[in-house]
Amino acid sequence: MFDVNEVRADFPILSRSVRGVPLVYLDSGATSQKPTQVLDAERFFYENSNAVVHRGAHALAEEATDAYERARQTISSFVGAQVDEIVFTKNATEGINLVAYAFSNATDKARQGLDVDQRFVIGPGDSIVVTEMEHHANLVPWQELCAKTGAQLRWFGITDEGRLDIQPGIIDSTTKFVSVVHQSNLLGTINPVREIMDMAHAVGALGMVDLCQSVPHMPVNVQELGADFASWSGHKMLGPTGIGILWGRTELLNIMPPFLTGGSMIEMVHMDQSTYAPAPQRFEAGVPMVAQAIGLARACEYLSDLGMENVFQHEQELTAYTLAELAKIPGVRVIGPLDTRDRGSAVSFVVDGIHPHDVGHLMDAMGVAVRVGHHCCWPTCRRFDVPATTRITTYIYNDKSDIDQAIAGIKSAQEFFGASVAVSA
Amino acid sequence: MFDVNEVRADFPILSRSVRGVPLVYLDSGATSQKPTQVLDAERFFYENSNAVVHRGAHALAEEATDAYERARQTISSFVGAQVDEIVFTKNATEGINLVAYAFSNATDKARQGLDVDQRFVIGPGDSIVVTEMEHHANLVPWQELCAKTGAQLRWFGITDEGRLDIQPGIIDSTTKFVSVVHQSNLLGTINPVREIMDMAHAVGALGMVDLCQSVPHMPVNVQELGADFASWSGHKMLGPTGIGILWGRTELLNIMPPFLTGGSMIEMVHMDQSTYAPAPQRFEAGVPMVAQAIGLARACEYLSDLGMENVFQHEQELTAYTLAELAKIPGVRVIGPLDTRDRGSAVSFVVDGIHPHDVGHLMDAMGVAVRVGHHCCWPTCRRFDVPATTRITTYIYNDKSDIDQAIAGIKSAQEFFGASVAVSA
Amino acid sequence: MSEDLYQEIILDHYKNPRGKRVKIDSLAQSYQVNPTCGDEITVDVGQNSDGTLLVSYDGQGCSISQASASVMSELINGKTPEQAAPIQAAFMELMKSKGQLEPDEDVLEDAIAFAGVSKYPARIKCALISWMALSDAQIKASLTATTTTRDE
Amino acid sequence: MSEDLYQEIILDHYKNPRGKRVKIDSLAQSYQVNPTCGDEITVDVGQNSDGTLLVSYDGQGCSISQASASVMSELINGKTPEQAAPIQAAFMELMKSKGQLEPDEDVLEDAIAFAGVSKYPARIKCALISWMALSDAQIKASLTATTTTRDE
Ligand SMILES: Cc1ncc(COP(=O)(O)O)c(C=O)c1O
Ligand SMILES: Cc1ncc(COP(=O)(O)O)c(C=O)c1O
Repeated sequence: MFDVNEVRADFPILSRSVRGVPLVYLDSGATSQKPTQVLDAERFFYENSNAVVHRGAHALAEEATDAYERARQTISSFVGAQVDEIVFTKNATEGINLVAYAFSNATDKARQGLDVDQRFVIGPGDSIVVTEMEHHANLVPWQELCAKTGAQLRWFGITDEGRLDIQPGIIDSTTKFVSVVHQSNLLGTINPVREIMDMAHAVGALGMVDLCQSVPHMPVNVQELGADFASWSGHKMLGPTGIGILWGRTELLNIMPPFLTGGSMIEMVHMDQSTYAPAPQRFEAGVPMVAQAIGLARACEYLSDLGMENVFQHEQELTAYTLAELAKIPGVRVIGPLDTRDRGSAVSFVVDGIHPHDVGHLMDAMGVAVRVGHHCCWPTCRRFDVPATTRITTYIYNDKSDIDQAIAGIKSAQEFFGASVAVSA
Repeated sequence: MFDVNEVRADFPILSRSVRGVPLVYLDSGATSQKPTQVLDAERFFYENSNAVVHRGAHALAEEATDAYERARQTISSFVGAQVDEIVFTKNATEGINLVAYAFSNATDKARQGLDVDQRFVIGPGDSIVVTEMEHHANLVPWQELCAKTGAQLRWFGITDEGRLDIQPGIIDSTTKFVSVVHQSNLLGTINPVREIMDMAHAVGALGMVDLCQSVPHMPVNVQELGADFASWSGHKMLGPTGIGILWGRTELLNIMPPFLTGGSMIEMVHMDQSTYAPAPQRFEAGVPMVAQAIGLARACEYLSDLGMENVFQHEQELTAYTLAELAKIPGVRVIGPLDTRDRGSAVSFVVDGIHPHDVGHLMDAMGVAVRVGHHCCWPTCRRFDVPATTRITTYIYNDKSDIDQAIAGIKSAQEFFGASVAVSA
Repeated sequence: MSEDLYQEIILDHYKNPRGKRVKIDSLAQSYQVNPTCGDEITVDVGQNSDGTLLVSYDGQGCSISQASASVMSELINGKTPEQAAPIQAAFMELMKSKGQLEPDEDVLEDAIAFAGVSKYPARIKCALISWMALSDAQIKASLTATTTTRDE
Repeated sequence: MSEDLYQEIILDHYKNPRGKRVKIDSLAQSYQVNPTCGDEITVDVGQNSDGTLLVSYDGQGCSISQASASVMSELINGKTPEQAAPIQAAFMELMKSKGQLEPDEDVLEDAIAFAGVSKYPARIKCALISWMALSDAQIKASLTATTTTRDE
């Protein structure tokens, strides 16, 4: 197991103070902090090899292209993928939208009589299946696709315990696509994605998983998930902002219509029509986020050095501790599974009589950075009949003392507002 | 006027060697180098205020949001825009695609009976107008839009001198959209965009300009161009990779259907439908490129400190010198305007009997980084009946000695291949 | 620290909201939501026979948003649109001030307690949401002091 | 420096291309393009009565791509598919070697001159493009030594 103090030394920001007290950062589920190694890798690239990739023939351009493609290699190994299956996007949201647009573009082209793969053509009578615990990023694109094509959106609900309620009949012969989150960013629940992907494939539908909260926190092998596509962000796994990954099966990527079009994704361009390069170039139009890809590859190396099994183990311990400590405070209710079985380190809770915004504010006054709000899972909040939650998320640089400070913050909020404040409703 | 040597001191990469000789970087039209100030600004953000923007309430999140929105303010002032008119994208290519997708999405929604603005609904009988000198980024998205909707793509040709051939009747009552490049990245030609935008508006069409090669090199005020939309990249103007700008008139941005959907761009989300935030948030789905926005704002400040008039003046002088020196070499032909009137600093040329790839290679052997190929303007190459060109592009850190070295490189290529090499065709 | 934000006045209005869910003859209604946290508010405006304003609200949210709605209803109820306008403007101004403005107690009364909120960018929207709903409802009902004209 | 790349053999084949635009009875054709620079090549394959290969090409591009096509046609013309296969494989191998491989002159003959190209990533495609067109045309005409089977 790694030493948290050694890890912390790589993150200068963790030594700063906020509001006059030392920072306790418990918002890595929103975005992680970045180690010096990642920042150095980006900077080294800019100061030594910066040039345009895949378009130049001079020495710098060769170095830049090489660094960029080595980054793709490193990232693909990190998740057990083939290198050509890795498409660089700006964030996870873009990756999910890219797949949604494959459907609307194929559908538009089919209508114009162009030759497209029928698996991506969708319309009235077809359905798309998601869950009630999706992040808006894996919900709204499918709503939009349905609005544009006349397809129907369906979803699996959530049990009171915070587990997916996998009812039969939701995925059926009308289903063309299924997309589910691997680990909920609000509930912490880890879903049986393999089972759901198998259900999708059994009816001939394609399937996608949202890996935003799993790839940073546990060993993930994309081949084993049984999905056709996956998307996640770099900024939640020690990487820079502005980069995400779409993973897709090569056979599918190469028959999907392109998404963003322009330079570097073409094969041949005439004024009236063009042909396109195979994946991954096909989906990387324009000058890409080169420095960010290199930074993200360095982040993967950093995590591999710690060992993803260790990262998961470390967070499991912290999560167990967090759940236990929260259980001791009267008036605090956890939204999501109450033990660490099939659950990750995102722990959401509500405090009786105190709005999450106020809880968060009083924790912040003690230096504790947590997220309050609907966490881009508004429907999940409605399911549990709460306007919002306060959420603790941990990472490799957190230890039990951070949780202790968070607990102290919650207690101070209760004291401030009067443990059982009587707000006239 | 600024001192080029002082400027060069801010760019560590310019002191390195390639192939055993000092680097002469003449490929800024592809991507610019980055000054220490920009790299420091990004790093300062990561090491001090890194957090998720617009979603958090804790101290770091407030600082990050503030830094991100101040960056938007700085960038908007740099081009004379209102702050809400500035949308962050990953590159110029995304910005152009965003507008193209406004059309296809509005058209799809209209077909489903949803209420959309008619200016964005397009189909058979409608036309879109571009030019023969567009970068693929401002050509292929419109080809795709036409393929999906049945609209027709038309274009202005190019004169032998490399000027736009603005024939009447190309823009007519069928025209719904016109998009043109401000400065050609291959020819260097600066186009009369105001005139063309006025022609578009006269027939009720909307208009866009591609500012990739103008914003980095000359004073640009987006209000004065008379366009409705504009797009450009950060990496060509001293900024980081992975960031671009879409500028749009607020009235239009707010009635366009969204493009990428997900977190941070919503107003209200239910399982079955959502409503969206006003621009610019409406078009910034997911965690954005925060550090890159901050880096780009610092780049704008750096350029403002030099003065964009000075930058333009400096490059005009270098361009005049480049054109004069090239004119002295027998067998070298410039593709594009031969004087500095309405022309920027991208200078393309071909050398009789030597393929551009070979010219570029021998220049590279002398440390000179230039770009060879079709420069993502394949149709422009065809127009001039050349397979490719060699292109010199300059920036604030170049001086005449760089051009001298480039000229020496061209001559060495001629010597190597024999000044009038007789290749049997 | 927290004392900046949670003035006694605010806590009092939070615990004992005034004007919430009062039945009025509504001329117009505005529903506003804070998309970052899900806070919701509905404001109704009506008019007394003497032309003064009637305000009612309902909603859920944090102490700041609830207290602000309560203070707003207390301040605006019974004022003419002309009397209300400077109060509304002063409150908007205060919220933009980043803690740099000394609020005028004669105009803002209890609402001066929100001066500290303006130092916390993420909470400003909480304080403003009810006031924005009010303005929106007033425009819908045309009960604003100044008529808005549109350039075409 | 440039000597790495531009071996005498390459310059000679560039200036005096062999087998270019030779008229043959074509069984299959492949057109390839290098999207980064616009180089184009068309390769035709046919068969002599004794089963040996006939190769012709046409196109335009840099010295490396033109010389490579010329060397290829010289090496492959008149070989049986079985004889050609190891040469083709060795050339592909050489191009992937990043300058680390000592090419086998017995197999590659003039093509060993391209060893230096493998040090310049941006030029590898130039050297490979005609060979890729050849393989593609062979597959179309089924004139490859090994039959390609597909796993389903
Ligand atoms: C004129 C022009 N338009 C568009 C682009 C595309 O920019 P990017 O690749 O950064 O999206 C470029 C640069 O490559 C350009 O020079
Ligand atoms: C589960 C989940 N999905 C999707 C996203 C969206 O990621 P991004 O905003 O980086 O695109 C997030 C994070 O915000 C997330 O936690």
